[in-house]
Amino acid sequence: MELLIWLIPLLPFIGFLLNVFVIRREREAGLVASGLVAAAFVVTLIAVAMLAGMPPEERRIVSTAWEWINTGSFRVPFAIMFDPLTAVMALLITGVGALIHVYSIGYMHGDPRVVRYFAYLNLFVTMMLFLVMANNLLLLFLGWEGVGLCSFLLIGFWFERKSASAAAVKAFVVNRIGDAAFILAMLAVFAYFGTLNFYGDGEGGQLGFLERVSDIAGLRIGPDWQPIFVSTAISFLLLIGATGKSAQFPLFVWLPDAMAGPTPVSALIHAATMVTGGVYLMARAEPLFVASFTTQGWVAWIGALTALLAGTAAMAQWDIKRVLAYSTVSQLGFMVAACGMGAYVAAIFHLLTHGIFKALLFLAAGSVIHGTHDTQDMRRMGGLKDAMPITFRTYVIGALALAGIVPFAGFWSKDEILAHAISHGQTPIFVILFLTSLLTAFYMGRQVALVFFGTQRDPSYHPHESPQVMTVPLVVLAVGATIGGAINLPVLHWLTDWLEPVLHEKAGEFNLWLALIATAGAVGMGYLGWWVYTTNAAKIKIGGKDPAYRYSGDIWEGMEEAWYFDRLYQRTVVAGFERLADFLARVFDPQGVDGLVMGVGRFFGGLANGVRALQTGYVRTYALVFTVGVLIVLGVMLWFAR
Amino acid sequence: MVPTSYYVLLSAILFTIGVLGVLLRRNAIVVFMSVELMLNAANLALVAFARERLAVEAQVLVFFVITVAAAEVAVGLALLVSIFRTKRTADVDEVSTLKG
Amino acid sequence: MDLILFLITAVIAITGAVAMLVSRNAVHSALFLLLNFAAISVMYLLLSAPFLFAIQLTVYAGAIMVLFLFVVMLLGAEKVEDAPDRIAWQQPLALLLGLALLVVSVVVGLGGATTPPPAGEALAQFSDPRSLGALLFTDYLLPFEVTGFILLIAVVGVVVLNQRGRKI
Amino acid sequence: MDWLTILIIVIQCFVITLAVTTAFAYLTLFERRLLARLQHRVGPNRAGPKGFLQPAADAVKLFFKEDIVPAMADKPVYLLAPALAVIPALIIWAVIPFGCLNLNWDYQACYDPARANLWNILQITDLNIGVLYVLAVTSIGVYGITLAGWASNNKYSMLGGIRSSAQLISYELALGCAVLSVVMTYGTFSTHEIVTQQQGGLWGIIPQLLGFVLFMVAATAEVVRAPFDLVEAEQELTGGYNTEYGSMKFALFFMAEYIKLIAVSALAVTFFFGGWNFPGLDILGREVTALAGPVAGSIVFGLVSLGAFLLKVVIFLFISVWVRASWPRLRYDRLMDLGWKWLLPLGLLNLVYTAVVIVLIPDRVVHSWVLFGLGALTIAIALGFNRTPKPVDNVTLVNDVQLPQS
Repeated sequence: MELLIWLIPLLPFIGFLLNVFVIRREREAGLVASGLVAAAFVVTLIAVAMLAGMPPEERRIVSTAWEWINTGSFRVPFAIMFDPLTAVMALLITGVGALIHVYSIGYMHGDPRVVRYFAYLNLFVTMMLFLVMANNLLLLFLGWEGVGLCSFLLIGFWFERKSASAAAVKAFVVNRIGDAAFILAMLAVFAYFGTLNFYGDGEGGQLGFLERVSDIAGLRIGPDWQPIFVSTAISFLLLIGATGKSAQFPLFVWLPDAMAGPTPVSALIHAATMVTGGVYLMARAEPLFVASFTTQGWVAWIGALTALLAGTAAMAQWDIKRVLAYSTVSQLGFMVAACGMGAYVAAIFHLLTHGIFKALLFLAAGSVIHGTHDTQDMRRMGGLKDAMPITFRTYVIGALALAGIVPFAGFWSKDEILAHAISHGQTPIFVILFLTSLLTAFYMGRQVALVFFGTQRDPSYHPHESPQVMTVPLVVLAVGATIGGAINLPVLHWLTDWLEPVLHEKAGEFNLWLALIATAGAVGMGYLGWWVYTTNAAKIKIGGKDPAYRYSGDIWEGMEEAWYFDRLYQRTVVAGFERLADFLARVFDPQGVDGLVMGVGRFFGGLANGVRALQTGYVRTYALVFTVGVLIVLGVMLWFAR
Repeated sequence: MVPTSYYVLLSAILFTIGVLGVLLRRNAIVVFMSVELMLNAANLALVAFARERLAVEAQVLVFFVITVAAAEVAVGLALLVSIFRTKRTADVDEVSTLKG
Repeated sequence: MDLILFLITAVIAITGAVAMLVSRNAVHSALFLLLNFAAISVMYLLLSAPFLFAIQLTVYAGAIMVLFLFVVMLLGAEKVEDAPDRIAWQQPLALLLGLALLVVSVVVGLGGATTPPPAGEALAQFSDPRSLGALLFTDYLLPFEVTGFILLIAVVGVVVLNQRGRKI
Repeated sequence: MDWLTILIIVIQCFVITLAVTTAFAYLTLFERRLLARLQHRVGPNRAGPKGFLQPAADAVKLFFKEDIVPAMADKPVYLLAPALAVIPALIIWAVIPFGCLNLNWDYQACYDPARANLWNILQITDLNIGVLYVLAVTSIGVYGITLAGWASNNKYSMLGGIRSSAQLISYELALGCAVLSVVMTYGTFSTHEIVTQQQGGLWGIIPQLLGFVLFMVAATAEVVRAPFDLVEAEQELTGGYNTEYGSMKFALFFMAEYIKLIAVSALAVTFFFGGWNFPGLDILGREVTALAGPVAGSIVFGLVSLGAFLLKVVIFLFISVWVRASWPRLRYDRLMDLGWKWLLPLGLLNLVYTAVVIVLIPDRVVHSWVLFGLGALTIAIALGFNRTPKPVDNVTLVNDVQLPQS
């Protein structure tokens, strides 16, 4: 069993090594990469089956490969673990990952750097698996940074494009802010628990810190008049880390730009898996978050605010992928808000369903882009439903799932979050989230209408359906998006039971009225969106304004610009840094640093000039001085030897 | 028996003469000889103390000193010959270009 | 008896050293130093270290001083001090320092010295070259081999230094 | 040390000095007569019967010649040099055992190294570093020649002196290697013990055949005898280091050379030919003791051993003269070549395999013969190397001269 769970991350890693060092041809690269990830999926399935065969309270396997760091009291084992939460994450990563690998074979066909692409992709899967399987914060951080690196490499995969490399750098830099907080959180955890392990190894060794949260209960730091609970400090730092990785307010700005990467990358990394790392972290560190009432409030509000902000922004986008990107941010906001309200199972549930249907939507969008010869602007599309029937149908299924229409997967998970909010009296959060879900339905209706209905507004290309290697994953994912909600149906609540050993949560009540109202609202808003943009299709011009712009004016422009956050950061933080760098380069470096260095040089130069006179070159004089020294030493020794 | 201190006294005198040779003489070869004299003076003191304690190890040490001194003389004289070839003199004061 | 021998030898040794210091001719210096070395080798005999006596004669008198003489003769560097001393001020200072050094080293050297033990089994052991050899090839084997290596390097170094027709 | 001991030592020194000086005088006659015979001529035969008074005549002539000191010579060193040449040649005799005459009238003590008070008046002293003493004294033998060459202020002398220091230092190493092999074979520095261990016919030449060859070559070079007498090569250096010396001072150099020759022969006998041993010596001692008592036994033993020793030395001297009469002088670079590239490596090789064989085979007889075989093999291989002299740039062989085509 331990060997089996080591196989899960190692199989993609082998693929990475093969792609880096051995494989030179495109075809082999795709096959090896997809094959090994698929194999990892199979291994994960077997592992899950074996895990299910154990008694619920024993469902955690910890395996230590070697002592990674051992410096005195700071010891970190290279240990991974496998428990129900990890299991579902690993299933999502390897399953969706395998499909996206297969899809990539078709999508990336003909690109000159395909081998490198698959190497990155395999490395990403490895790192993501380490992230979810790590048994300590440091190994998790390794995965965390590893996926960040892969994200950077893949966003900037077409680095010839200025925008792509700029977006890559932006993603990397914004994530650093969160990572800094993560490191601080690690230091705090080590300071207060003396270990970075989540759980003990089950063999009588030291317990992990998640099992010892009670150690810091009531422990306060800070000045007497304004103390902070240690749990609040740690969990808040982790929250900041999560906002970076999961693109939450205020650090969400990098995700829409990240769409500059290849579309399968957007599907895998920036929708299904990596960006959910923050949510996973919160679920994993649930005991810490639950211990802090303050942080929980912040989490809920940040999630809700992000959901609303991104939802509105998604409404006004023209780029087919940016719509989905803002939608992703919005849905991540849902999950985070769920975490903040204590509905961790719902958050994970939504994470899983979202992972499936958002991957489906991205892949379908990729198929559209592929079929329209790299067109991304929806104003140049329209009427594609006849040219790309499979893409159209799967896209609609994805849209229905995202909009939360019965019986598609998205409905069940979103409904669970809303129900939890209302049943726990989180009314303001509920209102925001409900509003956002309505907006979601609206912009998905808009998008479907813009892309597939009406007539083709740009006649410069001939749309065609994508090859089978791309459509088959779409169909598989569409099936998942349709029936995926079954894993946690209100009556059966399999997922809740499965995660019970980790998250200790009971299934919530199913709120029939809420479900009815939400469905009705979603259907209505979805139809409204579709109707507005099909009837006004004629008014949409390439490069023109949105029909809704007439009614809302500046607000619409604000939504289009995602409420000017980019511009804000550009004018404050970035401008400030630029000015600082300018100061350092033009003033401080030549005058301060160079002055210091040259000053030291000049000082010693002067000193040397003075001392030079002593160096006569006469060996005999040196010997004389030497003798004086010997005499002094001997004299001192004599004096003290008395 | 002759007291050890007599030998030590002799050794001290010889050592001082060696030092004076280094400080006063300008002929590089004589300077070198003075260094050898100092080595010998040290050896003498060493053997005298060894005799007092009957320590054979000190004889071993003197043996090493003598051997290494032989190597040192060989290299040193080779250097002197090299210097003489370029400078045409064995005056140590002439070899003073390395100065501030 | 021993004391008389010691005094005679000591006078010879000091005479040789002083004469080495004051002779203007380098060959004479070398010969006086040879006298001094011979006296020191006799001292080793008096100190019951006959092996060192033989080594002193062979290495210092037989090899090192020959080498000195050889170099002096080869270079014709018997008299290099005919030119005026450029740092003559150093001479009185050097004498003064020498005196101080003598005083200090005498005081230091006489600190722990006493009369050595009389003859006996231990002394026979001390003067037997066998015990020295045994020590040399057991406890001091590594230093011994290192010394051999140093000699080898010295040989190579001398050959390299005195190659003709090549700039070093 | 009581006065008797000192008296005996003084007498010993006196006798040996006289004996050696006389031996030198008659060695010259021996050599001249022998050379004459070897070269088919008569040799000195006028002074006394068969020229026996010739050495005395020479001595008288040298004593009464005018004593000249060159004007530009470095006078003290010039005068010191002959003395420095003679002294080592004389003091080396201190450790050579001529025989064994035990004054405790117990000839058996000669064979017993454990007996501390060995009253042997035929050896001045038996040092526990005897062999090292020999090496030390030979190593300072170079001063006389070198200083004579330098002090004469004569370029031929100078060249001779420089040549001598280089030659002597070079061959000293090979000599040391050969002697140390002997020391290793017998496990002692004491010359007397080396001799007693060769009792019974198993002489040093058997384990140390190669050592003997090396010793002879190196020793001949050490005493600058032909064919290694480049220091005084008359044809090139007009006499070499002693060009400027005359009368008694020249006689001293001459004397030193011949005494050293005798000493080297004596050492060769001591190291390789059993010293004063000869087969049946102990039987003789036992029989005479049984016949006429221990005093007579001891005296007869001593005298016979002395005779045996002298006989062996004379054989060596004969060989030396023979070599001088037969072989031409080496060229200087070939001399250095021989010393550094043949004798020294062979000496080291000998040292190494002697050590290995002695450690591996504890039995004295067996390892002696094994070493003999190894020595013979090494000599054969060394001689088997093609010793054709490599062409030197300034020499043109007759065969290489291109004759103009007619």
